[in-house]
Amino acid sequence: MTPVTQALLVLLLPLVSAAVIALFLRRQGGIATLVSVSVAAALAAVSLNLILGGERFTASMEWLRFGNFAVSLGFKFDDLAAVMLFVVSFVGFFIHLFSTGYMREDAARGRYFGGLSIFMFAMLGIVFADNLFMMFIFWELVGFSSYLLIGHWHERQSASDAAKKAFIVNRVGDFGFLLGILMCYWVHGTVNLTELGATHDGGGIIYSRLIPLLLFCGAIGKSAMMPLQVWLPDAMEGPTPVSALIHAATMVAAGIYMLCRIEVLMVPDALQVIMWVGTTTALYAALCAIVQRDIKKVLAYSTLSQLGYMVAAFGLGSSSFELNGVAIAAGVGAAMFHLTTHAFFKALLFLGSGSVIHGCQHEQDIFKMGGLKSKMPLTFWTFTIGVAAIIGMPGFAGFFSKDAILLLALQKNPAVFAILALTAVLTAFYMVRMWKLVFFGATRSEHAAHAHESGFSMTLPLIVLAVLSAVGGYSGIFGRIAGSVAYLVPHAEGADHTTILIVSLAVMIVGAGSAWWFYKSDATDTLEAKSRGLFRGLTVLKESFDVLYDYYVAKVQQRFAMLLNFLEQIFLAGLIIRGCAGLVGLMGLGGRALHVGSLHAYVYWFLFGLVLLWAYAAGVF
Amino acid sequence: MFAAMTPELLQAAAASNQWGAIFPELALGCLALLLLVLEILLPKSAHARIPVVAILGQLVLLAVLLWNFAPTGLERDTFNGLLHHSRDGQFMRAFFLVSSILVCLLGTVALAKQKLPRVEFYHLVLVVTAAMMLLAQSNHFVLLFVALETVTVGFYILVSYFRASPLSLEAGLKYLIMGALSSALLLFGIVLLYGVAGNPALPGHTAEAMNFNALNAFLAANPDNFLAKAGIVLVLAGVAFKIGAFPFQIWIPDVYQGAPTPVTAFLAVASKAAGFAVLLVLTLRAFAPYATLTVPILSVLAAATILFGNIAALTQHNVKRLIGLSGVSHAGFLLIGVVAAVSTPLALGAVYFYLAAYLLATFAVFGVMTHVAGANDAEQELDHYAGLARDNPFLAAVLAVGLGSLAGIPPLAGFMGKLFVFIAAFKAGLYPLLTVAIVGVVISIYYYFGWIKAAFFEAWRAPLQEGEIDDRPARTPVAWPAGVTLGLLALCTVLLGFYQGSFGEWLLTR
Amino acid sequence: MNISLNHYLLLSALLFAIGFFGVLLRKNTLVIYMCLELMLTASTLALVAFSRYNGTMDGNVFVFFILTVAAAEVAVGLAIIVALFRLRQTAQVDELNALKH
Amino acid sequence: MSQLPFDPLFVSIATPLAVALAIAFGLPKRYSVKLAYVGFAVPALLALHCWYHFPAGAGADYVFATQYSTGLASLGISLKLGLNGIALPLFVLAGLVGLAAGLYAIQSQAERLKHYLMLLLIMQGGLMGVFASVDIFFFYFFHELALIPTFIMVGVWGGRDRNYAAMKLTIYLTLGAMLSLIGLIAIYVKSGANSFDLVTLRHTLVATPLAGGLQKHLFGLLMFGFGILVSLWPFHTWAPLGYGAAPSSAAMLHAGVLKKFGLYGLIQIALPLLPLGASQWTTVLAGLAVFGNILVVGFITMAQRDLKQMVGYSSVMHMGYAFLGIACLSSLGAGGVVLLMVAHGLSVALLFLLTTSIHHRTHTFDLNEMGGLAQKTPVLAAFFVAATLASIGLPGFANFWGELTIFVAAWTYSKVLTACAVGGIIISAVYGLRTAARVFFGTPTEELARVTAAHPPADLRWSEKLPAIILLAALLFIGFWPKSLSTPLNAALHPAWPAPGALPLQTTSGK
Amino acid sequence: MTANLMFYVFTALTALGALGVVFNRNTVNAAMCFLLSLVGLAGLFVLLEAYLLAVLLVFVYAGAVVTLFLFIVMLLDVKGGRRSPFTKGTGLAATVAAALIALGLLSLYNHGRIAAALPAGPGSGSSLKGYAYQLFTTYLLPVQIVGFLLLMAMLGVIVISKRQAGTEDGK
Repeated sequence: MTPVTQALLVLLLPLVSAAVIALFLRRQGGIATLVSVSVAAALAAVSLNLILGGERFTASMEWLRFGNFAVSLGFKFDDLAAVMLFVVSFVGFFIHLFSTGYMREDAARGRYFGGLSIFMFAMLGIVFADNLFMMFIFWELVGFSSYLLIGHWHERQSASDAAKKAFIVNRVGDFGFLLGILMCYWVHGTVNLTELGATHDGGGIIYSRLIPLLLFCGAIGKSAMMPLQVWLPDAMEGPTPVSALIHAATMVAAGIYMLCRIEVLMVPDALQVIMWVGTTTALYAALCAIVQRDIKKVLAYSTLSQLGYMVAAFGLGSSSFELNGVAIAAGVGAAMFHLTTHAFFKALLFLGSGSVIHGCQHEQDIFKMGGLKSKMPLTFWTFTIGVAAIIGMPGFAGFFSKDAILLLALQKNPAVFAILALTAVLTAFYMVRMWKLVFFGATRSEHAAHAHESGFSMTLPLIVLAVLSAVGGYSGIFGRIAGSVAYLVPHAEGADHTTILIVSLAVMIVGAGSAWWFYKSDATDTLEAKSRGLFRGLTVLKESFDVLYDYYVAKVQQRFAMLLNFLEQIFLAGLIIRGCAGLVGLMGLGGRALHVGSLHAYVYWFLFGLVLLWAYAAGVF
Repeated sequence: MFAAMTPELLQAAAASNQWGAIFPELALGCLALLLLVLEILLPKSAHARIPVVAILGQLVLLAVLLWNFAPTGLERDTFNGLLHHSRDGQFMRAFFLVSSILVCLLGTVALAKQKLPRVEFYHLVLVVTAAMMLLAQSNHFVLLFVALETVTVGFYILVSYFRASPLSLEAGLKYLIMGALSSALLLFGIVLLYGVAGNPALPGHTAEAMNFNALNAFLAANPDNFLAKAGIVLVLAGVAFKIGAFPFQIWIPDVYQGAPTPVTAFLAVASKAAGFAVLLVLTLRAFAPYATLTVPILSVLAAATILFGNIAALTQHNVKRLIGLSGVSHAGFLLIGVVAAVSTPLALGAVYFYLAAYLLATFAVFGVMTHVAGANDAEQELDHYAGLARDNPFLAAVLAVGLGSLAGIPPLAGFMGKLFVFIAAFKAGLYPLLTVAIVGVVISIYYYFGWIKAAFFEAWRAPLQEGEIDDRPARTPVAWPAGVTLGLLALCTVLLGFYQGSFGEWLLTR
Repeated sequence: MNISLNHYLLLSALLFAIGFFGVLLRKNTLVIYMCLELMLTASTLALVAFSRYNGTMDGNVFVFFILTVAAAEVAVGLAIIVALFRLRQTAQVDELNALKH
Repeated sequence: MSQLPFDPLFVSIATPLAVALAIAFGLPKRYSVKLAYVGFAVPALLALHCWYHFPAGAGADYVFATQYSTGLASLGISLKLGLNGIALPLFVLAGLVGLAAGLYAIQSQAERLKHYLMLLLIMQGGLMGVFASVDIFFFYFFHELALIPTFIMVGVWGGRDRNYAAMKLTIYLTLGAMLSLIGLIAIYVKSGANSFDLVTLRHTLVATPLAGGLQKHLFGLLMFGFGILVSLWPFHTWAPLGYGAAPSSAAMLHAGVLKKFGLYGLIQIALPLLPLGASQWTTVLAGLAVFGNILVVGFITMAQRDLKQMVGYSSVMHMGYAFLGIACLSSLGAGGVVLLMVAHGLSVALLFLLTTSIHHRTHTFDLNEMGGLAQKTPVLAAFFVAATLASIGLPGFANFWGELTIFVAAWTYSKVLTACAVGGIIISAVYGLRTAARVFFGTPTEELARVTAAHPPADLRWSEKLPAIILLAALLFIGFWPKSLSTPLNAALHPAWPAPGALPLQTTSGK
Repeated sequence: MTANLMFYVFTALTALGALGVVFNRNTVNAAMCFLLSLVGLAGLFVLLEAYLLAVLLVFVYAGAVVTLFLFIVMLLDVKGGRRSPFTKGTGLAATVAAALIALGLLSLYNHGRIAAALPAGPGSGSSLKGYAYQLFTTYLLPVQIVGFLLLMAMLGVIVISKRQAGTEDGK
């Protein structure tokens, strides 16, 4: 098989799986699971073959053409795509595997695995896309599959609402994304990623700033940057493996991937904006994570925060980072590096939390857990590796990738560096807080007391991901899959190296230590008890966006809609149309009333007509 | 006196009068007389057959007429220029004959409900028909007047034919007075034209002052003569009464309502068509040089007629008045055609097609009305149609087709008629009139649709409460001749909408 | 002043106008009908005058027809009025308005 | 090309009409229903046949062309049938939606089913004729033929407010039809070609274009005439009302296919024949489309509480995209419009079908009284969500391609308007998903619980599923393989079209 | 001069008679005025040398039509004098109408003058033979039609004024 055929196979296999499940296997959950997982396995194998095979290629075919305008279905498989493909297929497979155990009792398993397959299809489409139109198409499709999977338990009002919210918020981002694509098409004459790199001549100054910013809107929506971050925490209503796959490891990272794809279009001003959006989100989400009680919400905010890191990294480093006098897209390297490691450890953490939730009969409140260390040892140890990775414990994957970002920040913008460092402190704080509350101390609820370790299908993915979280940061691993992308990752030298090392160690210790010290396995939130003001402030901070949006939707948008509807009913359909009809009707009544039945009246009519005619003949008119 | 009748005179009489050219009219007259003779000769029990004779005789005549529809040497004057035969005349002959047959048929249904002399009815219809044929072909004011008066007097009698009904008589009286008034106007107009055209002091004066061709020549020589204008205006007023153009339409609802339903149909179709035939002849031939006078007048009349007819019909509940007022608006559409015909030959064909479609549809509707109406002919309300679709789907379908065609809904013939008129009007550049026409069509949808609604939508009339009496008249069962005729009318309406064939070619190719 | 065609024409028009006015004014159907006849005869006057001054026969012959037609019309009209009177006991037009609206 | 021994276009028009005629002449009910299957299946199959056999190199030419004389040759009217790349997609659309609507109707428990089917068959015949006609007179004629049954069906079989709705529908559509008729007549008369044949007209008008001022008037007539028929804001209020009242099959056929007549007329007739006129109306058209149809109606759609009204309003909103595409005056925009027409036709028909199916199960259209239906009827929910997503332009469904192409085309016309129009995708997502969620997801409301307790709702029956599958399959097929339509469309649009930018946007003088 | 005088006399007779028809409250008197008017008209016909028509007018109109009118008036016993020809409501309308009609006459008087001299020789209407010739050649067809018209009128009068067939005759 040629590499193109392999890529096509990788793309289409999940589609076939989804179609087969949708058409024939809706009620045969077992077979559906089998089909979906084996397809995931197959495509992971083929992808691995593609990635390690070293063949990089482009191929495309026309999908639609009107005159000069053509949309093509094309593959651009380079090292960047390879990294992403690895993340998607590999993490994806293990999450499929995990799901077999996690969703074993779900009646609608068929639908679930069909959704997963559609997601794989859509996500791989983004990975392979060689042009922005195609990327947009799959961009929307991942949104759709996310909608499907968040709303898996649709009978829950909250799940239904969350799915809807995710889709609509993403649409808002896509609005800008699509505009950006359109502008890109008309300014540069193409949206093909390869051609864009070749023909990019900047365009007008407004265009060159606006295009990347509009395209970034897509990333804002998909990667849940501020101010569109609101959907991601709600998306935790979906089954936990979905959160792991879609809302942590892959889909939300697609925004960063997309930014890296269009790196050639970037200009400094736009990058500044992107950087600040990323930085703000990172800090904000970390602050919010501190006050969460729901294990998945903590992870969701942590995901937000880490995505903020990646976006900030991209904004910090792209285009103008010089290493040894050569401009390299260091931001791309740093962002993709963190994306990859984050995919490993965040998927691990989510699956771990899934294992915990599964073990605790779907209890998600961390204050109702505790003492699970002994009950779920495998989960505990893998989870610990994940925590270590995310808080940047030296030697673990997160340490390297986070350091690369901090290094960039240090060199480019001290303010950002400070914020990101603070964020790192907070990250360590909330992760350790959660870790400690879940696994240590006394069990605090009935469910937790009866917790048990999960089955093999669930623990195997945990182990594999734990291994990757531990070693994924070493260039032997990342360099092997990332190829040239790995070279873009900035490496600290000399004084910077020391600074970064010290800072990152310090923030980790401060954050983790304070959390360990602060939370003494209480049944209540210590922070809430000790520092009411701070707690409330953070809660308000977290909720303010939801409140604002809810206010907008319910009070502004809906009332505006009602007002327009009212105006239409009253003025257009009522006053104008019924009015006209009424007027004509009145004239009709009048016309009818003219027939008074009296001969004389009729003779007067004749006289009237005659006078008019005569007058006209006499030249009066 | 007899001495004056020299052989030369007789010869001259024979030479100048070509009776063969008016064989349909003669045949109709003879048939009419035959009916009276039969009434005297046949025993009373056989009197019921006389209408059959009338109808069959006319059918035979129609067949003969159609058989030799385009005789050689058609375009000519006969009877010393009193008549002008043309293909349009042939068309109108057939038109009147068909409507007469249909009226006779409806008459059999309507008169069966009344204890009235029957034979006279058919006699009158036949004579009126013959007179209308001559009217349509007249080329001379004397003949025009005499034929017109024959038609009018015949209608006076026919309208008040249900002499037991005060409404019929009242309608007759109203028609009588308005008709006589309009005749007087027309006559005075003729007199003025005669006086001015024959005046030796004026250039181009003519001895044949009442002949249309001569009048045309005279008017062409005197482009701005007040008396001629006054005459033309008065004649137009007289004709406007016949066709029911604004503001001479005011009599229509009352008379239509009071008249027996078949007579209403006759008035609505044949009398109106006769008016249009005359109007076309006058505007296109006799008054052609005064187009600057006639065209604005007819245009304004057309617009006002369309608007008035439609608006007044909008809230009407009595279906006879409704159809009368809708007929007024149709007159407006036809007037547009007449105006267009002044500059566009195509419009002539359009008017004739419109008339044909109007005939089919109107008789279809009147056929249904005749069956739905009770003995009291004048009170025909929309309410009476409730449930028609359920009780008698055939009648309802015919009604729908007829009304649809009148409303100008494709694929029915009425739409094609309107289309041709519109095309002609557009070719003639009558944009304001087209605007009015569109407004008219849209308004008209309301009441036509309202009628269909009554027959179809409100099919499920609530069952009668105890003690409540169904005020709707009992419907007449549909006998097969009427059924076949109605079916044919509906079918032709549909067919003519889809496929005009040689009929369309014949009418529209000029 | 010599009597000219204009005199006759004007008289005819005057008669016509009076007749018309009568139709407008009177309530009695019989009188209205008389007025209508008056209008017809007004026309005949103009016709005869025109015929005389134009030197053609047609006008005069036309009067023949007009008189005949008028006679027939009168016969039918009076029959209708009589029949209506029989049913409604009135010959006043303002009482004959069962047909309206 | 076609290998059939008969003329597929004529047969596809004549079959439903012939069946309708047979029913009208009193065919017994049993046979009526059986024949109705034939009447609906034949046009669909022939349409697919024509699609499959449509020659790739047809360009702007008409294929499968035939001509029949109807007796109006002197006016230049003849029944000339044919398909070009623009007509083909809509012809197929008519066939498919007709089949779906027909199948749905046959299985429905409508009163007086025979007559219902008869009217639907007449409509179907008319629809096939609209898109197969090369003669613009017959194009109009068939439209009206299809329109009349709509009125009657709304009036007789309609739901709430059927009297008012039928009347309003009739009057509005008559007004629109009259304006467009006058416009068509105007083209006929002013072109001097003495022919209603579109090909002849096009040749004549390309050789000697009409004066710019005249073109402006004529295009205005057609634009508003067709616009009313397609529910251009603010002449749209008939649509939600009418669709709300219409029986499902009538709404499917009207909203799905018949409504496309106006857009098709603008693309196939008005734009190529009156390019200068069009260029003077684009501002108005695009403005009404974007601010009226997309934004205002979009928001109004959000405020709807009635499911059927909501679908009706959303259909009005999506027409805004189509008008915007037309206002671009480019083959790209026109191509997008045709794609959108097909897609919207399929999706809105599907939505109306499913709406009725929902009503059968909930006995209400009020969104506030629904909820959680998906637990009882998962398949229905799946179809409805799919239809909703299709109509809001999710990729993978045909609608996306139409909207995308229109957006791309509109960008060169006006960036601001494009941005507003793209904003519409958010609005449609809001109301679409909200509706789906209200009906199917979450916990059932008390009212619904009561109703479902009384009549336990069954999931989608095959009689409902089959037409839905036909429509959804078509949506997906085009969504995944847009080239199947865009290739002939592109071939037909390009030669007939002035190049983008070739038209001066403000022209006051013509030839 | 005599002719002129006669013209004015007859004119006065005709016009006053006509006015009498319009304004006389009594129907019988109105009919009598009509008769007067017709006599005047006949006189004018004589002045115009249309002797035959003058005779016919007197015979047909005065003799037949007015008699018929009188007969019917008597038959119906209409109390014509019961009310004024003017009623409140119609007064204004009638005045306006009169004014309009007068305006029409005025316009005719102003614009409609015809300058025509009396042709030499006897009037064409004086010859009886001329009528006969015209009626039997040029106007033969109208004569036939008028025959039908009269027959029809006769039938019509019978149909309309017969007693109700169903009610009286039938029983």
